Amino acid sequence: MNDALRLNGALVDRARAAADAIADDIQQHIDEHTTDTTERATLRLLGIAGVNEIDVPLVNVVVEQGRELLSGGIMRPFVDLMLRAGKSAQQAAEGVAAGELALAEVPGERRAAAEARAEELAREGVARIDAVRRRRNELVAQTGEAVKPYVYVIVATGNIYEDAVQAKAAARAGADVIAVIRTTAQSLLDYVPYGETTEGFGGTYATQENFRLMRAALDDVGAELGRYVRLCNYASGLCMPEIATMGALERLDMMLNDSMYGIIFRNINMERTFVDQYLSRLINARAGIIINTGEDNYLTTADAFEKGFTVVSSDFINEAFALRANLEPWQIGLGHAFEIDPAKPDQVVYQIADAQLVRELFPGYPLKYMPPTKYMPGDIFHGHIIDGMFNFTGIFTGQEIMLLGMPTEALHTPLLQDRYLSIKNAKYVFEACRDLASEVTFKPGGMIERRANEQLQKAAEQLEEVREIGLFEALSRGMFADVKRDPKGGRGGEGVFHIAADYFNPFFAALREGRLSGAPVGPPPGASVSGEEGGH
Amino acid sequence: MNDALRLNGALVDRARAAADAIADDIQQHIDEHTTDTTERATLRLLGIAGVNEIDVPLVNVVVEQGRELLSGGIMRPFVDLMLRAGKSAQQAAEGVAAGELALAEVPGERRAAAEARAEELAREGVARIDAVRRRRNELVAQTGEAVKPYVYVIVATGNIYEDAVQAKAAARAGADVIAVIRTTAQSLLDYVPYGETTEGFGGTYATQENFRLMRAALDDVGAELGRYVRLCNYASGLCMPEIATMGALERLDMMLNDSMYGIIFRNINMERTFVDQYLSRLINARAGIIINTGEDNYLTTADAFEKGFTVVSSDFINEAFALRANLEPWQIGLGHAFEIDPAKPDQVVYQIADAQLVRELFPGYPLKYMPPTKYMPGDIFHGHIIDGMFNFTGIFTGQEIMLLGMPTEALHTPLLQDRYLSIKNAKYVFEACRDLASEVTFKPGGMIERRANEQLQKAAEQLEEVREIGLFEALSRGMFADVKRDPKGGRGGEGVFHIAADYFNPFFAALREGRLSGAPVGPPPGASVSGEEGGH
Amino acid sequence: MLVRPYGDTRDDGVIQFSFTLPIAYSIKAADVGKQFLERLGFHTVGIAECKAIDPEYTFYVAYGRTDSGIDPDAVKGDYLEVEEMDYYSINALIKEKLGRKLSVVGAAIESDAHTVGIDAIMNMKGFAGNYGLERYPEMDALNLGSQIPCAQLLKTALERDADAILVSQIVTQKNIHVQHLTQLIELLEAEGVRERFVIVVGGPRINNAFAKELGYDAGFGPRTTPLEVAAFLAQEVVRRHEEA
Amino acid sequence: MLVRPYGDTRDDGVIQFSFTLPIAYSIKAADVGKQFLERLGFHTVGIAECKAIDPEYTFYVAYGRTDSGIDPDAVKGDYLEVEEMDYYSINALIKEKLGRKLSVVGAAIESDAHTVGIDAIMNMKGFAGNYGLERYPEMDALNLGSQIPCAQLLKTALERDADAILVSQIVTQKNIHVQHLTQLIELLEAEGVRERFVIVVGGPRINNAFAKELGYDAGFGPRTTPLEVAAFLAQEVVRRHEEA
Ligand code: B12
Ligand code: B12
Ligand SMILES: Cc1ncc(COP(=O)(O)O)c(C=O)c1O
Ligand SMILES: Cc1ncc(COP(=O)(O)O)c(C=O)c1O
Repeated sequence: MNDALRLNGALVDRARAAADAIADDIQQHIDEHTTDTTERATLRLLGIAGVNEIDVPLVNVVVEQGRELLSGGIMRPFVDLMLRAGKSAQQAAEGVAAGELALAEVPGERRAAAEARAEELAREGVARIDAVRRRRNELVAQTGEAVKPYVYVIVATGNIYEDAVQAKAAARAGADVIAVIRTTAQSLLDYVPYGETTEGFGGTYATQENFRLMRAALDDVGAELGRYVRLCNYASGLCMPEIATMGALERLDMMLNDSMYGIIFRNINMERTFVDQYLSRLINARAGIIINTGEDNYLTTADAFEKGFTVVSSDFINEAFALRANLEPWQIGLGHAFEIDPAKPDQVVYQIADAQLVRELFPGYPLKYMPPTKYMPGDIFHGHIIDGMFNFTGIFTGQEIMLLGMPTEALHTPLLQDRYLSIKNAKYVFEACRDLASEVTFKPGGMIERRANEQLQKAAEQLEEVREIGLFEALSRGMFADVKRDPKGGRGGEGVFHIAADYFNPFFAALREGRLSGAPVGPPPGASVSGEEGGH
Repeated sequence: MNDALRLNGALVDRARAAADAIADDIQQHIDEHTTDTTERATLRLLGIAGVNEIDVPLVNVVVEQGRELLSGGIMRPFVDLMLRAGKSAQQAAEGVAAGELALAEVPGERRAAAEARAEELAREGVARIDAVRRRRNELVAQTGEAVKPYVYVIVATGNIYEDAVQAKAAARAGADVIAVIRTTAQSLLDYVPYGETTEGFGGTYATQENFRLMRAALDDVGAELGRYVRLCNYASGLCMPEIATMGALERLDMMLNDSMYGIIFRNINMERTFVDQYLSRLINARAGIIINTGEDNYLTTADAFEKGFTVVSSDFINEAFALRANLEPWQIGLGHAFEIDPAKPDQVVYQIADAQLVRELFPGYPLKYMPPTKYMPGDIFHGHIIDGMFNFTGIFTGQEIMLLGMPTEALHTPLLQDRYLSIKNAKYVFEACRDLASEVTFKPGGMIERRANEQLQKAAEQLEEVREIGLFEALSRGMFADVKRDPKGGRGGEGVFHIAADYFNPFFAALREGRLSGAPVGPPPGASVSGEEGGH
Repeated sequence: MLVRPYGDTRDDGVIQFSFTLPIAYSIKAADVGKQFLERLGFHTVGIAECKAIDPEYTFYVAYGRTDSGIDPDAVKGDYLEVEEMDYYSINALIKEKLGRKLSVVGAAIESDAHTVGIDAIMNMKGFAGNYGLERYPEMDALNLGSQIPCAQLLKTALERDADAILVSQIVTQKNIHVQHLTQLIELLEAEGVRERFVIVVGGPRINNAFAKELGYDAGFGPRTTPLEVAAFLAQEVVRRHEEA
Repeated sequence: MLVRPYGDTRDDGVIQFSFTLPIAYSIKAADVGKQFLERLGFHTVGIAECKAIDPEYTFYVAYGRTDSGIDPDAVKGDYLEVEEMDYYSINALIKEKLGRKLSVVGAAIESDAHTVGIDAIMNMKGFAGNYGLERYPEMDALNLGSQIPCAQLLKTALERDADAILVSQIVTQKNIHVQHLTQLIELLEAEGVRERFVIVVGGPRINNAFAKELGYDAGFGPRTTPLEVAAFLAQEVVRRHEEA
């Protein structure tokens, strides 16, 4: 049923043109600024890890020490230090942390050497990312590729070992993507915690070690099942590009990575967020990671029926930023959601209209369709049914990444059995209705087509208004999610730096050079598994 | 989406012609026979009720006593006895039971008087039925009419008082039809138990007093809700016409009443069943009762995917018998079911094809769509989802009577909360998807249309084969439900009598004379309720 | 070792409940539900749903935790142990060791009209891709069908000099199956022929321990395959034959 | 009078369960589940589903019965009793009895970023067709929004000389809400200003009894309407004003 709606093509063009102009405008701001986390990410790309004796990550220590130098970028003084001390990046960072080494302005005569070495190191850093990406391609080819829609579930116990147990169980039950939800408020930490963790609130800390542990668990279970199981986390919050780096190195496959979520839902400074999202996305692009944007969240604070069009306009904006950060369409998992009040007559009919619209506006994009959350009841039996209709709408409109709803959504992060039940729900509905969409056509001029075109029109008009007033102003007026944000307010504003004329960061170029392209390709799931049956 | 499938009209005509011929053939057999329960029903129509001191119903006592006379019909000798003794029908029956009065062959000279009086009494009996039907019409007009599809649920505690509690709760939750399931094996009793009952196995005895108690409960709750709540039971088994009589007198609104169910699923003698179904349906027709046929059961013993077409051919046969028994189309609730194995890919797509086919073959008939039962799992959460897809298929294909599935189908007869959850499931799905069908059209030549035409073709061919070999032979070959029955075997064969040339039963004519017509009409639910809100 | 329910952390003891209390909904209703579960010994009770489903009934969905556990190793039961065999080896065993066909009679007894289960075990076409007993060349299997009175079943078994009797019981409401199953055993004992047959019962609410309690030789539960039954019958009848 | 769960017959005591045991599925698994529930005090246990959802975890759906009951009249709790009032009479009450605007400050505190609940109570547009506190002409309501540290909330409340503080807590995982809520009360007490404010907490897992235990003046649970909160605030602030 692709291209089944007769959409007004002129509106699509208007919307996209406006989004382009909006992104171009912000891109200027981006190009003129850096942030502390951007610089820390740069150091991580050099391979620096670890924390000092009071658990502050070395990259924070170094950037803090070099705070005065940031407008020129951390790379030049840091590589200069490495050269001066004859140390590796890690050793140099440890030296700084130990108070033995100190960053300093790089005098003219040492600049060329430092920059040359930095460029080399940047290429090496990017090569490490490429190697990880190649490894993913190999593994997918070897292990087998899931059938779409991907079944995406979360784990969120707070304990990475419990998470691993549950992630494996979920994969065995049919999950294709495991997202490890972060602990409440990690997004507001201005550093990335270190090491394995076993305590969290409503989620598990995103740390590089936790990434590694979960990656290993999923590789194991993927081999058992003959189906590569994807890992997802959040390049979001105050440390977007750093987490993107960690993800690129630990072979995450997906990242929640939105250009505006932090602003709207975490009250993070907007000048900062736009800058941060850029490097994080360049890294994700390079790493072959699929990003997921967060428009679904809008419909938890604003009404999904009235404000559904804001999801569409924001998808155009996120697309424009993503393309500017070198992401390929197959990597751009724009978000949308099933959040119309179930009490509304014809709720599913309207959800179909909205979902089909997004599907047709972004062909070839792995859209991420989010389940009902706001109106999920305490009655888990009934919630399971609403999730069933979400699953139906997803398969009927050709969504590719289905984040599954849990019957206990209104209660707690999922129990082991909740996930099992949800996956069974989705797998049944997907298989039982797989070919329905290709069996029917939408009535021309019917309520579905009309709703879709109305939404498109409102989105185009909103985008044109945003182009007029600028995105900062639009955010301050609460045009998305009914949430208003002060352009100068929010957390992390102190970490934004106007760059100097001689700002130097070779990663921006290196990440774009000699880019690998295309999605991993693998045989159907299970095809390459040896004799005995894995799982149950 | 009515008439959405391009069905092969020639096949429809062939199927209907064959079914007509099949029914005509059997109608001959019917016209040449009577049965003990037919005669007992006749007595009940005269107003006889009650049991003797060992709980044998008076009508059984009388018919037993008059066994030798049955080929001439019980009416003449019984009315003659009334005249002779100067007693009312009830008194005369009591007299027989007490051994004080005895039936006898009616000599020529008393025949005319007896017959004349019998004809009068038959008209009075039918007038009682008409009065009940008029009362239904009034009540529906006063109270309010449900919105289709009707939500139909069962109660089955064994205790009529618990049943009433649960029926009211179900009505308040949204049920439009309450069926009181009968206790296991009542269908094999060759009499109808008497009085209120509080013990049963997997169901509650169908007795006239139980009918009355439940009717009163539903009238109460209907008034509270401003929506007439329908009552259903089973004119099925060894006492089909007697139960139809009881239902006609106690204002039941629906009856499971199939021309072949007893043969196939209860191993009741087929010569008997065809005769019994005839009078039972004449009564239902007169009473304005909607009948439900039992084709759903075929798919519990035969495979629904392979043998789905037998439902269609049997629907044609049931239709032909129903029309011959004076039922109007709005009264003919042909049965079909959602029983394809949920593990089958595209299960729902095939179910849509099958359900849409039946919908289009019998326009204007209040089809009864039965939920999944055979493949319902012990996992009640998952069962609830399968029921959700059944509800979806029902609303999508325009079914009018939806018997709701219960999450605990594989376990036990419904708990109070099971029914509540099921109704919530159905109401949600119906409202959320109400207009989807009118928004889409089926792809010409697609798998849905192909499946529907294939099923139709197989049904037409099967019906032509049945016409060839006769329905008795077809049943003996197991052509329906994969169950084979011996034409001479099965229970109750001893109660079948070839009628004599002077067989006399004025009810057959009286039931057809001056027939009321048309379905009750009422305002939308709740329209006529006074100020305060009923229910919760 | 004791195990406890696992919600999302080992030993958290989480259990989900749903139930209906015959009380009118009121502001206290949630606490009535909570305290009720606490009385039953659960803690950290959370009432997820508390809703009037009728003026006099309130429906609950709840979660709670228990500190109790169970040692799975301490659970000893009467589990049917049948050596796994395939179709060919079963036929071969009968042919070789019994030297004649193994005769089986089966039925859904008394008021029970559910035949799909017994059909799945006995009829040609079988179940889940598994042939039914009728297909076994070394068996002589007769399925009497539904609602067969105990006396008729016994009569047929005696007439055919059956080795085994298979009984199906699906309806269990008010324990009617216990009544029927007991009736059959009592009849066999009264007639002094209990020992002549291997007697097996099956159905979705049957298990081996329960069947043994009622005096049967074996019980089969949901999703039984004909193969399992055939293997048991062959092994058991041969064993008895050899012992005799 | 004791009431017991109602399945389909008064006093049948039927409860539905689901849970997961950390054991590998085996032929005994159903009995492990059954005996586990029996240990917890249930009888007539039926295991409806018993399924390996992982090599080391088995999922159960079950039904069982209890003979225990609860006397609803014996359940005494700390239920918030607020006289029902409408929008106009609330405003009138404040105007008349307080003689000035009632000042309220609200926030989702500490790490909690869920604002939809507090917004529903405080913002103009309100909830379920019910105006939020901002709309009340006789109230001066300020909603600080999400993730507000306790200290900041207190500072604002003092600055505005607020009559009432409204706190929202949605995330309850590992009882983090208890931690946050306790922190606020301790801060108020440490500063010696606890008595200056009517302090109210709300959220889907909050109830009045729980709020009182933690030292709050009132607690509001799921589906609270702004009207209920406004009525409580007006009555309570006026009461204190008159007492003082
Ligand atoms: C099909 C069906 C019917 C059909 C039966 C047709 C037929 N010829 O069998 C019809 C429509 C006639 C019917 C009627 C009734 N049914 Co019915 N029916 C069912 C249904 C939907 C499916 C049963 C089935 O076929 N399962 C598939 C087979 C393959 O599984 P199985 O029976 O478990 O068999 C397997 C094992 O148990 C085992 N097994 C079974 N028997 C034997 C025997 C031996 C020797 C061995 C070794 C193994 C074995 O092996 C089999 C293969 O693995 C169930 C609900 C459900 N989903 O289970 C209700 C159900 C069984 N029915 C029920 C009831 C109450 C009735 C009625 C009494 C309702 C009424 N009052 O009218 C009637 C009357 C029946 C009567 N007198 O017995 C209840 C029983 C409740 C209870 N626990 O007591 C159920 C659970 C529905 C419900 N939720 O209320 N029913
Ligand atoms: C919307 C939502 C979000 C949005 C919040 C947007 C926003 N600005 O509020 C976003 C997407 C940002 C979000 C994020 C997270 N969420 Co969230 N979220 C939800 C969701 C879907 C709906 C909540 C909601 O808006 N309900 C509607 C409102 C109207 O209802 P309410 O809050 O109950 O409020 C009413 C009453 O409780 C009361 N009330 C509430 N507050 C107050 C205060 C006062 C003073 C009074 C009088 C009354 C009152 O009145 C209100 C109106 O009746 C719920 C699931 C659910 N369906 O409940 C999960 C849920 C609350 N979230 C959850 C989690 C874990 C998170 C995260 C921590 C996940 C993560 N690790 O990233 C994050 C981080 C959030 C954080 N730091 O706090 C869990 C909490 C589990 C638990 N019990 O601890 C839930 C239950 C989902 C789940 N099943 O896991 N979430
Ligand atoms: C883009 C994005 N980032 C992050 C999150 C999660 O929140 P947190 O910032 O607390 O990790 C979400 C949640 O939905 C999201 O959509
Ligand atoms: C036509 C018909 N009669 C009767 C029944 C019920 O069975 P019993 O004969 O036991 O009442 C059914 C059950 O589905 C049926 O379809």
